[in-house]
Amino acid sequence: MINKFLGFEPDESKLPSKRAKIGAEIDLSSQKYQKIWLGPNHPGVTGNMAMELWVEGNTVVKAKTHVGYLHRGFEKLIERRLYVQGFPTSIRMCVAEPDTNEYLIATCTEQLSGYDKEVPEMAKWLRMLSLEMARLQGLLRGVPGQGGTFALGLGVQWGVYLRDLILDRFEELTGGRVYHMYIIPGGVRGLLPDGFKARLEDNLKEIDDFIVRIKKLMFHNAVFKKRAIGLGVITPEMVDKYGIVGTTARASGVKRDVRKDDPYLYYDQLDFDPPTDTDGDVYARTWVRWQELIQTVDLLRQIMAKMPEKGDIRANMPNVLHWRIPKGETYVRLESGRGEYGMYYVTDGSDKPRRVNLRGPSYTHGVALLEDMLVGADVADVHALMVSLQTCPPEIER
Amino acid sequence: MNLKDILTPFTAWSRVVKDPVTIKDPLSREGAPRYRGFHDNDVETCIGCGTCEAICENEAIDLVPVEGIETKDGDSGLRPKIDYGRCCWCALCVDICTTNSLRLTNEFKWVDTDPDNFRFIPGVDEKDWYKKEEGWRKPEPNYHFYPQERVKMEELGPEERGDSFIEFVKGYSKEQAQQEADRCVECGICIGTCPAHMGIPEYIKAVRNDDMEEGLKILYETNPLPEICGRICTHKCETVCSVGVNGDPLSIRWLKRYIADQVPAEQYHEILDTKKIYKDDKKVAIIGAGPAGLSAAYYLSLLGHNVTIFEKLDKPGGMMRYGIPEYRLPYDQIDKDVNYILSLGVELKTNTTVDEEMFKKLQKDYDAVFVSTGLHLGRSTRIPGSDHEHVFQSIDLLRKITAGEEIMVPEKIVVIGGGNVAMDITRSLARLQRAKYGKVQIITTSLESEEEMPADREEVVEAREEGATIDPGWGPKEIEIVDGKIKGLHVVKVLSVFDEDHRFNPKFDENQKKFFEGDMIVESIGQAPDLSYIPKEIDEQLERGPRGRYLISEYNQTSVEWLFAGGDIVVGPDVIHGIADGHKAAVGIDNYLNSKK
Amino acid sequence: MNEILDKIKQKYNAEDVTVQRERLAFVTVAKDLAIDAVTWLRDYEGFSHFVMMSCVDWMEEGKFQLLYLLHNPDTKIDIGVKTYIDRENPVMESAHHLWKQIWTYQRELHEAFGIDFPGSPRVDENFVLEGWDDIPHMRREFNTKEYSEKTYFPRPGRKTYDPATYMQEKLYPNQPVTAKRKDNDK
Amino acid sequence: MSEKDMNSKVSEMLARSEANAKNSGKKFVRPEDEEREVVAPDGSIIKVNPIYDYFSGARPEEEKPRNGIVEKFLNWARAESIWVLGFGTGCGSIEIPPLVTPRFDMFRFGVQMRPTPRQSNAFIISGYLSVKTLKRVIRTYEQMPSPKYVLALGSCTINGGMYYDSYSTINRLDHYIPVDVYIAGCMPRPEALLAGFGKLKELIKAGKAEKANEYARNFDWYKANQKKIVKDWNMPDYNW
Repeated sequence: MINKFLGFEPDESKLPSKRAKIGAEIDLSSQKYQKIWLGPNHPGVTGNMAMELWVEGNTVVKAKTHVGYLHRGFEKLIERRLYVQGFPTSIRMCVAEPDTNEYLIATCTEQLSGYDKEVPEMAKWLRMLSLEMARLQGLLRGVPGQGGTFALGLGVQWGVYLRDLILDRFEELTGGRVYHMYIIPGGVRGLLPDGFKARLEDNLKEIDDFIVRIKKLMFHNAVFKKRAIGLGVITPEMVDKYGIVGTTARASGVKRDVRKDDPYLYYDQLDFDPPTDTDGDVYARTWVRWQELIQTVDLLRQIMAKMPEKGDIRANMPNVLHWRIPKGETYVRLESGRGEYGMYYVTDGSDKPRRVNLRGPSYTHGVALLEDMLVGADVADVHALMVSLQTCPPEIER
Repeated sequence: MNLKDILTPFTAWSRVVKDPVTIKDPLSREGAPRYRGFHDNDVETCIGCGTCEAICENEAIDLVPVEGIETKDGDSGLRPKIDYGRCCWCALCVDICTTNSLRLTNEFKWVDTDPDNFRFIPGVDEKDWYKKEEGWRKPEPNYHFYPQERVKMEELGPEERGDSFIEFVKGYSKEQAQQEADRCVECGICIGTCPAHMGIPEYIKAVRNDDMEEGLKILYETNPLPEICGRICTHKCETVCSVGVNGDPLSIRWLKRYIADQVPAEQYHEILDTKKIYKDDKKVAIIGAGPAGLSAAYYLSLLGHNVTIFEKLDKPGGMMRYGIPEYRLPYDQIDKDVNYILSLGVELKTNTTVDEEMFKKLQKDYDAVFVSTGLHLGRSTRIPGSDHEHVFQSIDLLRKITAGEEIMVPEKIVVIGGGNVAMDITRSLARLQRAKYGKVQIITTSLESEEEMPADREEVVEAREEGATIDPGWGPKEIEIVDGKIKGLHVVKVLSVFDEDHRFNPKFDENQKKFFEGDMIVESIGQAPDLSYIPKEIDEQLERGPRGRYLISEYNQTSVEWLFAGGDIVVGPDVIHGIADGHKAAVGIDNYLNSKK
Repeated sequence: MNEILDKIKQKYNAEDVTVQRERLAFVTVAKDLAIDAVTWLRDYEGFSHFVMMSCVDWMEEGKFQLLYLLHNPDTKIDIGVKTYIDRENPVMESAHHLWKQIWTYQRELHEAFGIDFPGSPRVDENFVLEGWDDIPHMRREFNTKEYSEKTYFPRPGRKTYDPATYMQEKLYPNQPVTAKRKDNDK
Repeated sequence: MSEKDMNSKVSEMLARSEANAKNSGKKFVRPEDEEREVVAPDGSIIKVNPIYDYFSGARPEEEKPRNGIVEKFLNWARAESIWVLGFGTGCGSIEIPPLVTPRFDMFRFGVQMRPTPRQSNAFIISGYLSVKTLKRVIRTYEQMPSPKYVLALGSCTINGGMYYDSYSTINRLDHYIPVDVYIAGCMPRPEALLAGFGKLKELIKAGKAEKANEYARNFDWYKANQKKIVKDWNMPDYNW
């Protein structure tokens, strides 16, 4: 076939192979296999994505991830927005933990324009606070959500309620419930309201209680154990091969945490140790996330104790309407609840970015890894595997 | 797997006795005090600058006219209209709002069946959430989307500048100019207020982009005297600047000067593309080489007409040269602008006084005549003693200082007047006093109080820095003369200068008196035109408006069709008005000449 | 950091070495050496974590810039290996054999920029779009706003006025408007 | 812009996009999905049009209201049991979990989620729709039994929202499927959603939630709009 955009047919004979195939060749006409689609209209999938599954009986023999249902073309849209305008747009790239996007786009622009040194101390602490709160609300959905995939709905009921309390705190701090739009290039958009710390502490106490309850409910649950242990094992060798990051990698015994490896903000001033496990199965991943839940609560307490009371919230920056950033490129990463979350940012000296490219953990987890991992799995476990990899489709297609 | 794993999950039943967490009435739940809900706008404070529209990444905001809100200087009369089919409630519009009039309330419920309803003008269209006090406002502290403070202009200190006539405002460096230009929000409110309607946001943009050629082109589109205007313009634009509503206004004048200063005079022809100008056979006479005359000459010669300027004094520039002291406007800068205009083929006849006879000759020899002779007669206070020989008119003194003539500089001087001219003469005399006696003893008094004084604020401050005493709010009563020598000025307290109708009608408190000692009194309370050169028969044909000024069309045509008038004699003393008049008159003359064919 | 950069410079004749941060650097290598360099970094220098692959469209120069961003988990160093390919003839050697996730990136870049990676699995399949018949959507010359207005047309009935021109028209109705007009129907 | 101008603009755009599609020469219909004639086992020749069959093969029919009190009773019943399809089409779906959990608890208002369109009568379009999703939304909507209602969340459904300039998302939902209730916000909070359900209930009780009938009446117009932007009508092999 002549490529429309190349205008010629590439000479494939000079290449080592014809187009390599991924996955098994399945002959559906043999009547031995059946093809089923999971999603996009399916309550169990994580977000609006689809899995195309070839099954033999109950066993998946081949899987394909289909994304694009949530594609909005952020990277294109941000290319035609001013630097400050890009930040409300970028937030929508991941609804589960939007603050991470805010932080990335703010930090990229600050680094390239040389204002990263001028971000006030108070603003950095507030950024940390909002990032950890975002992680907490993500985990409050994610940890019981894993139980939800095995039809354990009670934990979800608890978790979503507690997440809502954190969203209430977010609302007080940032003015937004889900999309906070709080971390702006140069700083943040507000100090802590009066009495915020006390109210957050109250919520954290409730979450402490929840952590114990969910442990009894899920991790000491015969059904959960039976189904999750040994399911979807990721070996340490697979981690680099597939680009696995975050809690998923840590559950396989590979200790990767951007907060420790490449400390940003004031994470080097906090006392914490990323939890790990060695089994690498769904149970281990959930267990690591549960431990991380404890750790996040602890981190929030540490941040509240260490942060100053008052201070400037934004650096003195040029007029946002004409803000130009000299030509340059950078990659900024942070540790989101799902793992390494990064942004490649290229500027060309104009008032708009040349290219913004997001690297979400789901990009590798949700396509290459998930497709390989589903082979041999039971159809009933597909959701559990998807949730355990924390796939978030908007991160893949953006 | 053991029995424990089967039993432990049942501990969740303990929750059965807990209170439910359900919100009883979710519909009446309020948003947080900082919640970004629906918009509200204080239409009274809003000036319709459109910065909210500029920053909106979703193109959700339109600026639309609103009934009952008049367009006036500093208020476009437009108000933002928001499309909730676009808004993402990021509140960038609130954060950048130059007047802090826009805010978001914490209301968030709006359900409708018609998608076309989701557009409204906050603060104008009736919505029930305006009464909510809580909601998102611009964050505190030190949170600004554009720098609030003006880049400081380097000036000579009062000590250095006080005894010389060299220019004391140094002008911006490139970094400073770009930094200052960066503060502009490009709203364009200033354009309507500037009498010449200069493309202010555009030339500021040129400064930002460091494109001086483009900047100069934009300047010359509406103003052929940028060096002069960049120094002494009354900058009405800065008084309406939207950035100045909360913060310092943009220093538009200094940025204009920056552009003109950057381009050497030799490059003007090339940049402005005026190396070759086509000339037709039409001839226009201009009387008076002041700002209006020069401006008219520039645009007329660009339009291809032959222009001759008649000037009474020996150098062109009019009041700009003879009225404004050199420390504010150096003569070489006047020459730079004027020489460029003259180089376009404009003929200048200096030392040529136009009288009645000459005027009639001009009428015969030229196709059109533009009079812009300015206000060169000083007004007198006419108080007892004001006819003494040591009572001077500031205009006369300034002219003499420029011409280098010797003038009387006694040890103690009293100046009457609160305008810029009063400040000019005060500061000029202060310099001369310092040079002569090493100290300054000059008192300037005016009818208007400190706040009402028409002089620019910085002029007053600088005059004080240079040692002059400014004591406003006093009405001159009598000049005390003993043995034929002036001893000083008796004044009484002024209660108010203007009545309720804003008419000049001063009221005095005769009980509060003061005496200003001085050997010489300078009157600087206004100027009047000298139009004696216009022949009687023509003068009779000319219609006059209020205050005896000639009535002119929008293109400065008088009721005598070949006669155009402009500048101070028509609009009152102001350089930029004069320039604007010259431009308009040029267009008018061109139209007139073309219609005559 | 400098050590590894020196090595790349020597071995692959890398140009345009920029150290963006303490532990992040970008190097440019020739197109036919890029995959070799990436393989070498992976196998000999411990850059085992493939962070991302990206493409930047330098339309004005007629080039696509490909980026392979690698991370060394031991030294915590990131190196972005950049290479430029011709925009008219965008073909790049496939690297799908190096890491398992790379074919996804190549499939996305094929759709978004029209870059071909011969040999890469499923590179021709749709990734995020379905029934796309315009030029690849991430190319600079593709005007998304124009496309959106043409295809999905916004709700009509909006008009905005430019304060500068509106004021001139209102305050000086008989004079020509000198301000540059910004009003438009939306 | 008046309605008439709008219509002429629409038809102009329609003509342009049709011309474009012709000129581009790109065909999105797979050979097996093309309209063709097949021989049935009994020898008769039947016409098949697979794509036509995937999407609303038969024209949807208008539901005529029953007489008086019966319709009133039915409307009351419909209003008190709004069954929402669990299809999270956009970011607004993140606010659904709080609604189905105890804090906001929409069950007490008679609203609950259903996993399949055949059991649902309300469809929440939770924000922007990419063309790819729109195709699934249309198919899903057409599978829902009448009477059915559509709630549209957020700016994106009204006029494109923050994706107004995106090549991938539609701007005006009411051009492609009829919408009963719009809820402003980006995105609307759970409380606003509950207010939206309240409004929908009012409408149903008043017999004014008749948008499904509007879809049936203006089926051709909606189809024409849909066809303009959905170029690839092939459904993947799921054919439920």
